[in-house]
Amino acid sequence: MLGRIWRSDGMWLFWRSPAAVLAAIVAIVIIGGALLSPWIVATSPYDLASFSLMDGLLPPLWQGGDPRFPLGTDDQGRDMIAAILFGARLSLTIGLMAMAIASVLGIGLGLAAGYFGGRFDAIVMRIADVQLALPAILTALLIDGISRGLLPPDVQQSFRVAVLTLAIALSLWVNFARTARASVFVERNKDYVQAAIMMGQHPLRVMTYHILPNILGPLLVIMTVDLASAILLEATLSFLGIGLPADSPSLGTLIRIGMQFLLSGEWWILWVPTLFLVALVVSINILGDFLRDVFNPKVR
Amino acid sequence: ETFRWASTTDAQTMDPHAVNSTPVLSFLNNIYEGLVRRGRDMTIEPSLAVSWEPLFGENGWRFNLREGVTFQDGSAFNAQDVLFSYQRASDEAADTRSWFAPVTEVRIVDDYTIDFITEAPNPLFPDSIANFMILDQDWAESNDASLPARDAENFATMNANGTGAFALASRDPGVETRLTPNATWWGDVEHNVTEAIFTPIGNSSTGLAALLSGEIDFIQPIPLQDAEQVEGRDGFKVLEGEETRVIMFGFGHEHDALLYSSDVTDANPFQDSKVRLAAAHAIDMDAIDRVIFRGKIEAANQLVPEGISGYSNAHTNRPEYNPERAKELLAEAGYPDGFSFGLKCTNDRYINDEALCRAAASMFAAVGLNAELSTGPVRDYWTQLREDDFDMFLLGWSPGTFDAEHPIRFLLNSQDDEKKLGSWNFGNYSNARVDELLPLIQEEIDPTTRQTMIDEIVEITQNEVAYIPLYTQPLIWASKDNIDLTQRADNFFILRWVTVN
Amino acid sequence: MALFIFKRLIQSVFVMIAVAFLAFSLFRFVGDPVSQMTGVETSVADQDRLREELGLNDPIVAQFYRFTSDLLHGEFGYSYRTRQPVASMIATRIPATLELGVVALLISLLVGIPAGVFTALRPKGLTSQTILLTTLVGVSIPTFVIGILLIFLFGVQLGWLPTFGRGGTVQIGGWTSSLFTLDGWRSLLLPALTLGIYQLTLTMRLVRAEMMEVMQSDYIRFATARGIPYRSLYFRHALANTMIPVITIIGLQFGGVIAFSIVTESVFQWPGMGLLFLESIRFVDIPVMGVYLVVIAFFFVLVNLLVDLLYFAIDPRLRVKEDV
Amino acid sequence: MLEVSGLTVEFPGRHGVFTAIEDVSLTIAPGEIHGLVGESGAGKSTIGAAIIGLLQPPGRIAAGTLTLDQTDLRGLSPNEAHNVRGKRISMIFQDPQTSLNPLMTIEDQLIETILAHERIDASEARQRAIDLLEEIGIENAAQRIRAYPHQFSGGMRQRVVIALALCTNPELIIADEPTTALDVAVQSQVLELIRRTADTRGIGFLLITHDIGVIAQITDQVTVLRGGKVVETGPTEQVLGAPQHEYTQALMAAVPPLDHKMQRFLVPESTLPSTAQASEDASEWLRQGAQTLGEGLDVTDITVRFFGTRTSLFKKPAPLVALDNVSFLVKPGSVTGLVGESGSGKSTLARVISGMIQPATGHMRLGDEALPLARDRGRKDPSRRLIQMVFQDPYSSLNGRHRIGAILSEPLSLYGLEPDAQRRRALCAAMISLVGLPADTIDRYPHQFSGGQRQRIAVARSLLARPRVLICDEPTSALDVSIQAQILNLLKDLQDRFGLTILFISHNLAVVRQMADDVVVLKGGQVIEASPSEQFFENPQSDYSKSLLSLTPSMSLRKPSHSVG
Ligand SMILES: Nc1ncnc2c1ncn2[C@@H]1O[C@H](COP(=O)(O)OP(=O)(O)OP(=O)(O)O)[C@@H](O)[C@H]1O
Ligand SMILES: Nc1ncnc2c1ncn2[C@@H]1O[C@H](COP(=O)(O)OP(=O)(O)OP(=O)(O)O)[C@@H](O)[C@H]1O
Ligand SMILES: [Mg+2]
Ligand SMILES: [Mg+2]
Repeated sequence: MLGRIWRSDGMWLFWRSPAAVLAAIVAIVIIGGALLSPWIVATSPYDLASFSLMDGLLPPLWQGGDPRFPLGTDDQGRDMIAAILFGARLSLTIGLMAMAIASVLGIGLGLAAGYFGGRFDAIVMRIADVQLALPAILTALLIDGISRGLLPPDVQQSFRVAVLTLAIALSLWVNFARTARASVFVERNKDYVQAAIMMGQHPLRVMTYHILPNILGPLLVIMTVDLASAILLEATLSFLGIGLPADSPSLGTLIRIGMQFLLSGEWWILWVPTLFLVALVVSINILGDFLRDVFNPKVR
Repeated sequence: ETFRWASTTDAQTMDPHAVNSTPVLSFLNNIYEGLVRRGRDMTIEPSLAVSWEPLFGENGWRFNLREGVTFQDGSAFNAQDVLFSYQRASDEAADTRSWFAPVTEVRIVDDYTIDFITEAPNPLFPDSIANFMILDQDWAESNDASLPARDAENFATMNANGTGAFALASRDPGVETRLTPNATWWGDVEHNVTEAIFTPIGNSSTGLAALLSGEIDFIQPIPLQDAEQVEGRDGFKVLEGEETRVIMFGFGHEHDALLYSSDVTDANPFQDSKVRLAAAHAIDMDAIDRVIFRGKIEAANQLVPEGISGYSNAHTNRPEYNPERAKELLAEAGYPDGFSFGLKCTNDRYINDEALCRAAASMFAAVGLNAELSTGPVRDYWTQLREDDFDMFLLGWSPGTFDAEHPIRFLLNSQDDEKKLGSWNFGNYSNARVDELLPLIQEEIDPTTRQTMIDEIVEITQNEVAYIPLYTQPLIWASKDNIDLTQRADNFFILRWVTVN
Repeated sequence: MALFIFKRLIQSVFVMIAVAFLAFSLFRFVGDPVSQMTGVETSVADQDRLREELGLNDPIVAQFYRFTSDLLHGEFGYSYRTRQPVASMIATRIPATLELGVVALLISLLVGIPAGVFTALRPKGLTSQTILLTTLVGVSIPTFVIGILLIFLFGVQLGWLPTFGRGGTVQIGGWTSSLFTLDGWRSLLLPALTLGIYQLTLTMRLVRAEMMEVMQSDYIRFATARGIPYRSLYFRHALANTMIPVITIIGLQFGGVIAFSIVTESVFQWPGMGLLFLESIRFVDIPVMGVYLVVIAFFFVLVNLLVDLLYFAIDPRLRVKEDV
Repeated sequence: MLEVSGLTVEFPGRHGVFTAIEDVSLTIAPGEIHGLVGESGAGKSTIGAAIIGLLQPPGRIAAGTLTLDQTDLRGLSPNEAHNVRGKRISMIFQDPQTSLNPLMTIEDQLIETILAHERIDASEARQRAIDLLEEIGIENAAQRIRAYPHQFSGGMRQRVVIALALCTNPELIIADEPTTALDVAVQSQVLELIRRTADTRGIGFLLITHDIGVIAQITDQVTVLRGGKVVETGPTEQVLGAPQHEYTQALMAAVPPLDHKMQRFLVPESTLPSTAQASEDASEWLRQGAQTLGEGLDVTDITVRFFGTRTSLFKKPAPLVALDNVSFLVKPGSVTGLVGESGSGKSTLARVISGMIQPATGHMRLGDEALPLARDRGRKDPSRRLIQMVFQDPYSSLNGRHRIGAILSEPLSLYGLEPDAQRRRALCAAMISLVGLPADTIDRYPHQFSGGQRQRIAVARSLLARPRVLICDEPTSALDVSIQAQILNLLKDLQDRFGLTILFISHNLAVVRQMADDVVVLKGGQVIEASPSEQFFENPQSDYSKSLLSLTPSMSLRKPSHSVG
């Protein structure tokens, strides 16, 4: 399988597209750094005892900072590098999980809606309308509230990430559902699907084994784009105060906190995570564009 | 001169009795007046009452009213308006009702004399009604606004008719409110404002930008970390002061077990005063001051700041930063390795509240107190605290009466719903001696005796570490250079003290 | 056609009721309105009484029933926070949000579509790559950061544009508009740009992708083979055929515009519905939040309907068959 | 007029440079129709695209000259080249469905094209457009010109496309398979139109097709292309009448004749080397499943109605009767041909039998058992296995994401025919060799095969279900003659050896003649005629059958009616 991918046209095109290669390198560095952050950085921003307020607000090295903190520290004395790496880890976790939930939910519903059509389709699409009419921030509030109502207090804090993830996922699934549904409408009438149905295969198998792999192309593209959106959405929700608590340093939270220092001279607290986020989002988007071109040989 | 200013929130209503909150009272102080008012230094001075004295032979106070005062619509002011306003402000529908809890009766003596009868001797009563604003009875009644609006609108929510130095010219809630000077005001005009325009700007960076671009003349407050920037710019200045609000940590004294602990689930270590003291010793106020508050705060040692009446000059020590001592105390209390617990904080209520709690959590962690920090907006914070959903919590308290009795009544007395005591004592700190002293303090006329009793309470609560007082919250306002104004410690902005040069 | 519209309207009522219900179940979790309505000194007993008066102790279903039946009777209730009638509060804020949203959308279309066409026709050109990358960076920075940056750049540093609010407005009937004064436009520019950049990027990339695909289609090849002038080829033949998906997405993104207008309005202190909503959340102003959501759902349904009608206008294949 | 010499076209790609066209030369005189034949992928379309300058990227002309009268087409700047397009050279693309801009009326497209090349006013252009439409046989053109493309039928659209190519009075028109998508009646009209315009207007045509019948019918000159190289070229009667090159000869042999039934086709390459042991295993396995002849199929009174989209609030849309009381009988172990023009209901009938469409009335029998209608046919109904179908389009009937092995073993596991995975694989391999494909096929993916190969895989898949009835819905219409011949041979062999019952659907009467024992003719959803094959072709009963037979292009060469000048 891997070998097939490696030898595929996509790979060949990839090496011929400098933008895609560059974006992939950036993405891999960021994602790798984020995944390995616990092993890369000495002090975890989660370990409250490991940093000291006395180190707070140190500028980056080239502005005369402390060699222990090459990119400076924030207002709590946390190393910015540690903060952004762990932040990216959290952001990516939320983004990936949200995207995974959204895609499973959305593709599932979209597949079924497109496959069965009729009333089921109408119901799913009206639910999608309701979802679209509720801005993400409201969905976030809703889920947040419900979880607070249902969960015992001592686990709530640890569920904040899950709650946020779910909220973001819920505001993203419609994209998947609509795209999947539209693709299924096209695919359903193709002969290979007809053949499978005619043979008496189970609808579930027809949907997942036969149709799904064939409509994955556009969905993959949405996935990359939505991964970026999810990360940004998390930042925005944090800004509006429905996101993560300040001691869970997602990139969004870091930027939100950094905003307080926009003018006060400690520019790095805002700009380090912001530029990091920009690099991540841009590279994911470029890869998404590239994927779209691969999956759509017509526009190559 | 036209004067434009901004603050983070709009006054919710123009009805002076509907909501007892700083934004409303501060704003309406420019339009309405009370019997007494506070001067620049917070002292009580005559306003619509020229003088007042305790009643003889009866518990209560007599107010001698100012003659010749007219409301902004031209009708005359007299004792009838005061009685009416009292009835309105103490109605069930009014949020200012608590001010009048001790009052049993109000009697008009003549057109310009009125008596407030209280249950017991009440030396602080005039202080406690500095924000009790007087409406015109005819105006209110003829506009169907005899009672404050509760769940619906009435005429007084959007319109105002006071005796104050400024009159309401136009109002677009949440967007813009304009005031013009009251030409018939009785007092000496110190300001030179011809029109004042107020805009709420919720986002502090936007507000700062508005000031720096010259679109507004004054903003209250600005983020503390930006003060230096503003000061450094030509043409702008920063006003810094101390608010009367003390920020503190509170404990769940009453809880039998920790709610948020991963290791100690069958007991509440905070019931041991040694543990509470350990927590106090773990806090490095200097570092917090330097990094988070940029040197703009004063450490606090009691629940009221210095300068407030009743402040105990005899007990000004606070537990010093001493992590070693903290660890020892924890070991003595039986927790040599510390324990984990839940710390609840707001993130939009006090200045840098979230940063403070994060720093505190990190300091606690350094001695083994592993705080599980949870921060959230204030909109459901009080509900959580009321439901005892905390192990330790952050609280800021500003004494509404500017007297030490206020926090004792609300924060230190045992919870007692009937007598309406201890209503913000979420952890239900309880000490029989404190409960016993409070009524005595409330009734004591002689200042020295009273101070002795307050000193005793301060001593008890310091020894028992009922709360960990942290610091007095700073007030940071900013304006253009050419504006002269007065920053009052209750964070009220009084327009009649503004001059535009 | 009439049937279609009728059907959609019926469905939209259900959408709105569902939104109302969701919204409603949400309110009980947002916080306690009473503790936001009263001062510190208000006694617990007084708070409880107020809660009872507001009907907050009733079962959620009863509250929802009251809310919807009031709505259906045209009663929108009173704000807990300001005690004003919600209907008029929202009504006075609608123009600001709509003007902001529409101008943002217009910017995104007027810039996004030509840019999309351009980048599709010269996919490898330096200018195209620059445009693509810049807008991508533009959308990767969170809206609230962009907003503040623009304010400081144009408002404070350069002093060209106002930093907050709507500036000079003109009252036309019940509609307060900032579209008729220079000052109003100056105030509108930055927020509209902030709100529009995301839409712009989206529109541009979508037009680009669709354009590249349509340019490969048989009818474009055939038109090329007939020697149709390039301008007509690109704009008349190709662009028109990209419009169906573009309009679909723009319609869908209306929800996005509204959601992000919450952030934009708060950054620019733009007195629209979003700002009102944000304040309402802060003060747990349930009636305002409820009506806001229903109004938004209504707009959303309306826009969706318009989009579907636009389909008919653009694509003759969807029109009712008529004999020619 | 047009002179192409030494044309070489290359597509640089991942695996180096692919030479699609190598050293091709041809000339076209005014009024001449030059046919270009060759199997799929031979490079026919590429030549057309190269002439008009619209090679798909990354294609490029590597060598050769292209001159139109005095103009060197290769030397033109992009803008000059664009000016030549339409004005002097027009091109007709293969598919009329997609060649017209769906959002513009026929009128707009015609007028725009005319105005792009001539300085006349709009009303004049409009008149020209209407005249042109009348000329190519669209009645009531003044009114119908306001229609959108989707409001026209396929044949009408193809005529509009031709009108668009003609409206600027070009010197040369390149027509890329202009009739492939049309049924015989429309096809003959279009061909006639092309011949007429060539004769009356003196326009030169390059007619690309893979239908030898079409070539025979109207071209003056013909060039046979194979693998990008010219195999043979010359006057039509010479090349087709006395083919010199063996490929041309093979091509001619593969054309199914209408006038007699052949035992087997002579195919250009020997394709059925299935003498191996493997294919014997497969045959053996199939024989185990089929002790008897295939089952007969009895279709009675089938009616199918489709409801169109509702257009009015008050009126129910009129139903479209796709099948109207259709009854016929397929004898066990025989081949029944189902013919009829496009839209006559052939595929609908196939789908009714295979249980995909619920008919409004009627019932069916399979052998001795009742065959449940779609809604009543359970997923586990035995007929699901017994009836198998081979689809028209070999490109979409195989799931592109699965390996051939997985595709083939699906029926085996689904119907529980072979529980052991190892044996399943072996069986698939055996079947692959039975249909004449190399052994490594089962580990590859569908896209790695040609249309003909894919169709073989599709046949193999249906055989693996051990069916008794095979429905073939136009199994060769997407394939060129030589590959068609291979598939037809394969089906004949299988039918002979395993006694399958086959329902063979096609609109190509010549093909049906080669395959069928009986013929059923459908028109507008009704059975017009049902008779034994020989009787049908020798002595058709209905007028409709007669006209169908007469319109089918045959190999009879047209008489050169004009002198080449
Ligand atoms: N854009 C392209 N990129 C790479 N190769 C191409 C491209 N277009 C065509 N080819 C190759 O050029 C060869 C000739 O293709 P062409 O379309 O001219 O064949 P054709 O004779 O028209 O076939 P058909 O009868 O199927 O239309 C084929 O092998 C094809 O794979
Ligand atoms: N799902 C459907 N809904 C509505 N009409 C349909 C549907 N399927 C087929 N039809 C109509 O039924 C008629 C018969 O169609 P069918 O596909 O059976 O024709 P056919 O003989 O197979 O034609 P062709 O040779 O073009 O494949 C046509 O008019 C077609 O438009
Ligand atoms: Mg071709
Ligand atoms: Mg068919």
